[in-house]
Amino acid sequence: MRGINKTFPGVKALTSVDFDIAKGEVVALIGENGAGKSTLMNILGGVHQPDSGTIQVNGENVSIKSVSHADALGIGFVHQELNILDNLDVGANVFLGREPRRMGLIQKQIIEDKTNPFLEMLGLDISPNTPVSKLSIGQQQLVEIAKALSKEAKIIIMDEPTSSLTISETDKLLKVISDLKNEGISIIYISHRLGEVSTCADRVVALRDGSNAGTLTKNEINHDNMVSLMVGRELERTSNESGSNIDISKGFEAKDLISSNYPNCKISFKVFSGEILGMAGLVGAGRSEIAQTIFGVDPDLGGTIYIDGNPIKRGSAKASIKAGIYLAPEDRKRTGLITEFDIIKNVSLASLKNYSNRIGLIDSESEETTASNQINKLNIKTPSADTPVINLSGGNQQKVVLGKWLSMNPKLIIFDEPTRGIDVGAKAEIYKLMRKLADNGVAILMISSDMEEVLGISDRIAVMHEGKITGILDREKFSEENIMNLAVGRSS
Amino acid sequence: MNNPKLGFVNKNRRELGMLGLLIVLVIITSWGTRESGVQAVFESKFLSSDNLKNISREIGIYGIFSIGVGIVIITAGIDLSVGSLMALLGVVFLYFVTPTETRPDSFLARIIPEIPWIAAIFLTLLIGTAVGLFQGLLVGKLKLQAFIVTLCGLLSYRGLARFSADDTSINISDSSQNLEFLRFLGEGSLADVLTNGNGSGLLHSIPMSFIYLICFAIFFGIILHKSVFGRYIFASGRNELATKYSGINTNIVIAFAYVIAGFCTAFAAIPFCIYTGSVQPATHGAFFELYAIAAAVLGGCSLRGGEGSILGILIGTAILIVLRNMVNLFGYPTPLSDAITGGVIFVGVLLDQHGASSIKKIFKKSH
Amino acid sequence: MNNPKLGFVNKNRRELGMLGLLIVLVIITSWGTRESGVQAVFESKFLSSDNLKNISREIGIYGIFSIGVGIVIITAGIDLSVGSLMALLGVVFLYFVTPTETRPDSFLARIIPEIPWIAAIFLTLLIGTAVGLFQGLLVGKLKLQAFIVTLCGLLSYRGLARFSADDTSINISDSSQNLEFLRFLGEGSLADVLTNGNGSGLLHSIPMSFIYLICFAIFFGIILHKSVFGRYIFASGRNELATKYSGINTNIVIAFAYVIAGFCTAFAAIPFCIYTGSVQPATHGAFFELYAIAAAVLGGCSLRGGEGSILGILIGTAILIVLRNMVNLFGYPTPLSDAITGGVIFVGVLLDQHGASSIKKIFKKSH
Amino acid sequence: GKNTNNGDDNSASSNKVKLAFVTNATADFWSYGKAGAEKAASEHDDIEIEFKMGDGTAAKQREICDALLVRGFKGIAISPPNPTGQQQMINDWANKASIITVDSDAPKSDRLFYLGTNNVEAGRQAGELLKEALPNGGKVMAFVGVGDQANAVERYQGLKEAVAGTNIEILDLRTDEANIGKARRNAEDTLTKYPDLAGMVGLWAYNAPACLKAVKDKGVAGKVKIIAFDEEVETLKAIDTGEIHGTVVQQPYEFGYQAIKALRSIIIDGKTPNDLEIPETKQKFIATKMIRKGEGADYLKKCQEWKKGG
Ligand SMILES: Nc1ncnc2c1ncn2[C@@H]1O[C@H](COP(=O)(O)OP(=O)(O)OP(=O)(O)O)[C@@H](O)[C@H]1O
Ligand SMILES: Nc1ncnc2c1ncn2[C@@H]1O[C@H](COP(=O)(O)OP(=O)(O)OP(=O)(O)O)[C@@H](O)[C@H]1O
Ligand SMILES: [Mg+2]
Ligand SMILES: [Mg+2]
Repeated sequence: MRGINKTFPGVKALTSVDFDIAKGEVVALIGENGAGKSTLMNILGGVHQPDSGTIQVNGENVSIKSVSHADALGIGFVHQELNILDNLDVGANVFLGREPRRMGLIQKQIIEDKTNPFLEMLGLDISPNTPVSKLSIGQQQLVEIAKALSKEAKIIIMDEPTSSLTISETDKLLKVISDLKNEGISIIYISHRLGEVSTCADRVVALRDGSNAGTLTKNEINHDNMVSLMVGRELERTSNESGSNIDISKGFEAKDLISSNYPNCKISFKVFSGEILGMAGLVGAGRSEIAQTIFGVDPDLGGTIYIDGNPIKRGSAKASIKAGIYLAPEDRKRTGLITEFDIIKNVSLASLKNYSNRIGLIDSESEETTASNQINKLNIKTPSADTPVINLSGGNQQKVVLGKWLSMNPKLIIFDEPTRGIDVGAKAEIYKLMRKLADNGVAILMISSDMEEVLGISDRIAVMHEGKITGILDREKFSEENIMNLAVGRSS
Repeated sequence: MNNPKLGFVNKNRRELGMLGLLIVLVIITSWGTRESGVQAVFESKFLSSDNLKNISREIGIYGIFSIGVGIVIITAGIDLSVGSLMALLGVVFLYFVTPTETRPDSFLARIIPEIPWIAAIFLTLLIGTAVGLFQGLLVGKLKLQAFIVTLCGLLSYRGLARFSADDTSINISDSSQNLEFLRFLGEGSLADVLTNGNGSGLLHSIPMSFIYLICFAIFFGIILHKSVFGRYIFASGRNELATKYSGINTNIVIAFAYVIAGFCTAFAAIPFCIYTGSVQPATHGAFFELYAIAAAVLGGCSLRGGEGSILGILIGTAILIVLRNMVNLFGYPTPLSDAITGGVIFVGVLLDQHGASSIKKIFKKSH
Repeated sequence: MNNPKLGFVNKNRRELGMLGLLIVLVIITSWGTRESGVQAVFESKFLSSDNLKNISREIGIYGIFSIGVGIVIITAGIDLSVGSLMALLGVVFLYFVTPTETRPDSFLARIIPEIPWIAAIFLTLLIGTAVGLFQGLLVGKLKLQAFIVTLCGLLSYRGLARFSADDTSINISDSSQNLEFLRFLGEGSLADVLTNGNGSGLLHSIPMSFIYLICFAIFFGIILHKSVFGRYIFASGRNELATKYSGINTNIVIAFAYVIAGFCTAFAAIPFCIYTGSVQPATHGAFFELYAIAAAVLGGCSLRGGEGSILGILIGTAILIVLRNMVNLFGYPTPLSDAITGGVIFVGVLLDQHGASSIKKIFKKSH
Repeated sequence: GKNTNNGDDNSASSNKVKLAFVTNATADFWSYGKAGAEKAASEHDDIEIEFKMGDGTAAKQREICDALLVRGFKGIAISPPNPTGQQQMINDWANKASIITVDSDAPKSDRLFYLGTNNVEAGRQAGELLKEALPNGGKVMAFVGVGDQANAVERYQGLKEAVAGTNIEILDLRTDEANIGKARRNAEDTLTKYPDLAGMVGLWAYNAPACLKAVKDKGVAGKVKIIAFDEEVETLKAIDTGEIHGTVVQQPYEFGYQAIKALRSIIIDGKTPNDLEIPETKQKFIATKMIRKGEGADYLKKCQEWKKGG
């Protein structure tokens, strides 16, 4: 790809970007949120047309007109957003658009036979007839990867394939990538998890603000180099100092909590005021469920929660919010934000009563003031306070979610995958914010599937396995191995 | 990009476009209904005080229930039951004000007592609101699809209305009460109400139903665009889940939108049945739901929820009524009125979606 | 969990539930229409061959266009224009087979030539399909909302039908052709067609429209559930973007669903206008869109798209027709028929959504 | 036998002959027909009747009648909404039961005979009333629900015949699909369009009251002359106040009464239409009457008696 330009209404997404990949090479594409990684790949994958620039495949000039054209050129694409249809079964999803057919009728048996090997390859122990709706998000993501593999493409683009995978699944995927590479298949790998990138990439291409920012060869790949390419400056590494303000007499406590997916497991734990409790586990361990149960958006099936030793009324998000328990959910766009609303309205939504007079009319001035304060305090990058949040990058969106809660009076904030899909720069800022909150006496529960993050930020780590907490690690016991053991159900 | 003029245009693009359409329609109709060559445009039949009174009375009635439907649409719901509910409430209201002997033989006719008309108004409003609450709970709480719940309403309420009127029409003239003042309130003008039927002049050209509409528009305009509850309505319509995650009981917010719709429908049902003088339950208010939806959509409410404004709904209603008035005044065959309405809605929506950029461009260039 | 019996029940839960409802209705109606004490249930009036013929003829006609609407609903669209389109196509078809002199004075009446009835059938099907294509392109290509496009259709087609028939009814009896065989094809039985009107016995109880429905159901059943195109319909209905990313031209898939709906409507329009003997454009086919949507929804099509089956649509249609037949045979007042229909749809949907778990539990325990 | 409107087929009365009356659409007019039919039924022990209202479509009527025949009804009096188009289905029904048409006729069908109004004549009577009201002529608009129904066509035709050659100019016919709201709007818009309008004729029952409301609202009541059809309460009241000039009334009570009586005689007593003194034309007309100022109150009282059961 040479000199690719792309403009969206109001945004110059790509400015003469060059990109190439050789047969059997794994190239990682990195960059901050909104740097243009997905856009570049969407052009290669036939989703968008470039404004200008040339694309060559095997030395021939092509203009990729559509997704099916890209398919025909041997380009497979795992999109950043999940593109799985939950009304079809696994096999149907894998072969969607390329169904083996006779006289227009689908040959189900052939689909089954052809799907199985790919499922096996990815370690998915499911039948091709399983309805997708029965799978976990991680499994669905793997099905989507199976779909890309099944196209027997020569180039496979993976746009943040691991963002909803956990550690063991990620490891498996990385192994699959190296197998594919050995078969001569080229892979473009986009991720914000620089650890993975160092493990698998032969070469790293960085984008910054829609232009090429540089390339790293195999032996130049390390964390600091990548960061400086992406951000254009040195970033201080996330501090690892322990919380200084932990007050074990105060904070949050859950006793015998039951969540709907694991009705037979009772969960009890504490998060002290001033502490960050990390929560690790494999996908489907039930961490998000616990968060939602505490926050009151999942049904109350039993158990008690306390703030500073006082039991809290449960059963609705409203009650939890009143008690100072807030949730920054894992799916920002679906549950965290109303993406079409502007920053002001999103920040004020949960606390509108504070900005209204007795008869329920909104005082838009104080609403705006609060939003501007949060924009300043959290350093949200936005043209103005009345920009719809859909136009913000992932990191800034996450900060808006935070702004919503910080404009109130937090006692416990639950962060569910706080940095999913967020670039390093923004990550560091969010970590800093979390630590600052903790230092101000807030209890913080951080659910994360990013090992680096859990080990780096937490004061203690709770590990879950199939709905139970299998262990809580203190700082001196922190290690990847200990966490993995607990996460698969072995005691450490 | 940060041109404030453009910002205003952007935000109110739909309303402005439709206002333009309305103005064009008014001009065309006024021009076309001049006495040939003799009169100036402002002396046209369309702009005669009688005609303005007639259309503003209709805009009043249609506007009130369209506001209710519009609010439901903003919560990403829909209300198909409006027309049937109007028929049912019309029957109920007229039962309340007529003596039992004059009613046809049916269960409802037997159990409904004859009461003074003021009480009848309140009870009818109450029943309409209760029906709205029922539908609201089904949609908001039990999470049944609005389309289906209100489709069942469309079928059931009309069936009930017809059954309980034994399929004959109920006439307000059967009442033994003195309903003169009620008639003023329902189809009379402001002058009628203030002077008990003797007024004239400008006030005489302002029908009460239009006054009600103004009150409704101001009240619900403030509710929707300025109040906390209104914000919740928009938020629930855009993204119910995220709204819930902000600690808002969206079930109740959504249910309440249907309560409002029920109330608005009931409120419009009373002047409308006074306007028609009787309720023929098989046809009374037929297709009103479609007109209300069309008005809301023309006025910028998106069926996907979270978008729309009271002003837009008013403009949408006005366009529909003026269109039909135009067909009549031009003396076109009546059937064309619906065909033209369909065509105008279509062109409006098409332009809005695909000609939108052009409007923006005009303002961009001028800057 | 991997109990195959349970899997079957899970997959066809809605259809099974509605089949149960249908059976219950049939039993109730049969029981209630026995000659008191004398007859066995299977000799009831409901199960008499005349009655079965009547209802299967209606199921045939309603089923055909409901299949079209159902397929549109599976693409997450909606088609509100069915009833009006039937009126318009009815007018057009009857114009084709009647001499120009007998027609009212209108533009359409002047330009439509009189042609043999076989050609008229083909042209009518063609026109219906073209209208479907037009709507399909607007929804699929231009991405206008289906609700609005077809709402405009609902208003416009009826307006056109009425206008082009000058609001008078068009009668098939005005034709100068020998339409006996057409009549057999339209409202006759299989025996009529095979023996040219002389047959009797079992074949005489099978109306042609029911046979058409069977053919449509098999054909579209295979298309929808076994073919690649059907897979794309389900995929586009659930998540258009994701389907697009699989290299499928969803615009065309969606547009084609409306083409199918147009074709089905046109196909049903012909026997229906033979069944009624004439087309009164103001009322012909009124509310058919609602019946079709109700049938599809009862039969398990979700208005959110991506769910449904031909079998379900058939069961849904049958429930609606049997319900009306029941009201008629029991001699209940006609208005109740709609109210009861509304009630049954409501209970069906409510049970489906909130009583579903109970059905599952029964099978789980038995294992 | 008292009529059994709940259709309880299984009662002991099942040996009674079942007769039905099926209307074209719902209208107040038919509540008198129903009263008449029920009166006839109450005079005999050997019949039971059902009174069914259609919805204005041939399809609905067919659905209703098919079901009646399945249930073993021996005689049906129907008012077909679309007589020409329904010939075939009327013939089919006539094969299975005795069919007579009431109120609107399908002369070419196999119905035994027709019972009802001579609508052309009724239209002429309306024309006579109009001529009385407008001796100097003027512009007149006619209003009706559905323009192509036989009674609408015939009344309109009679109306035009009666005023032919006078200074009265019939402008057009406005339709409203039997929707009263629309009827009123049509009236209002006509008054706006023709400021010099002299008269309005409502061909269906609700049309004249709708016109009256529009006229009153404009403040020209009594100046714009209104001619009505049928016996709406409002019409009759307004006739006495002079706001409506007059109305042409049919005798729907007689339709119901005579139709049921005739069906019974034919089916049970084996009479032929000839025995019942049906003219050779197979059309028996029940005369229409003109009601003018001063006669409204009396007629209203009579109507109320009919409704209460004769
Ligand atoms: N369809 C679109 N319409 C308008 N703007 C778009 C569209 N898609 C992307 N953009 C904009 O283009 C820019 C590049 O976005 P892109 O999705 O390529 O970033 P990215 O590097 O993939 O970021 P992330 O790491 O968050 O996935 C952003 O400013 C984005 O807002
Ligand atoms: N919306 C849903 N519908 C059905 N099952 C779900 C849904 N959400 C989660 N699950 C299932 O519930 C179980 C627990 O999920 P949960 O999201 O709590 O796990 P988690 O540990 O937070 O994993 P993740 O890292 O994916 O967030 C998993 O088996 C998952 O597949
Ligand atoms: Mg991206
Ligand atoms: Mg989770």
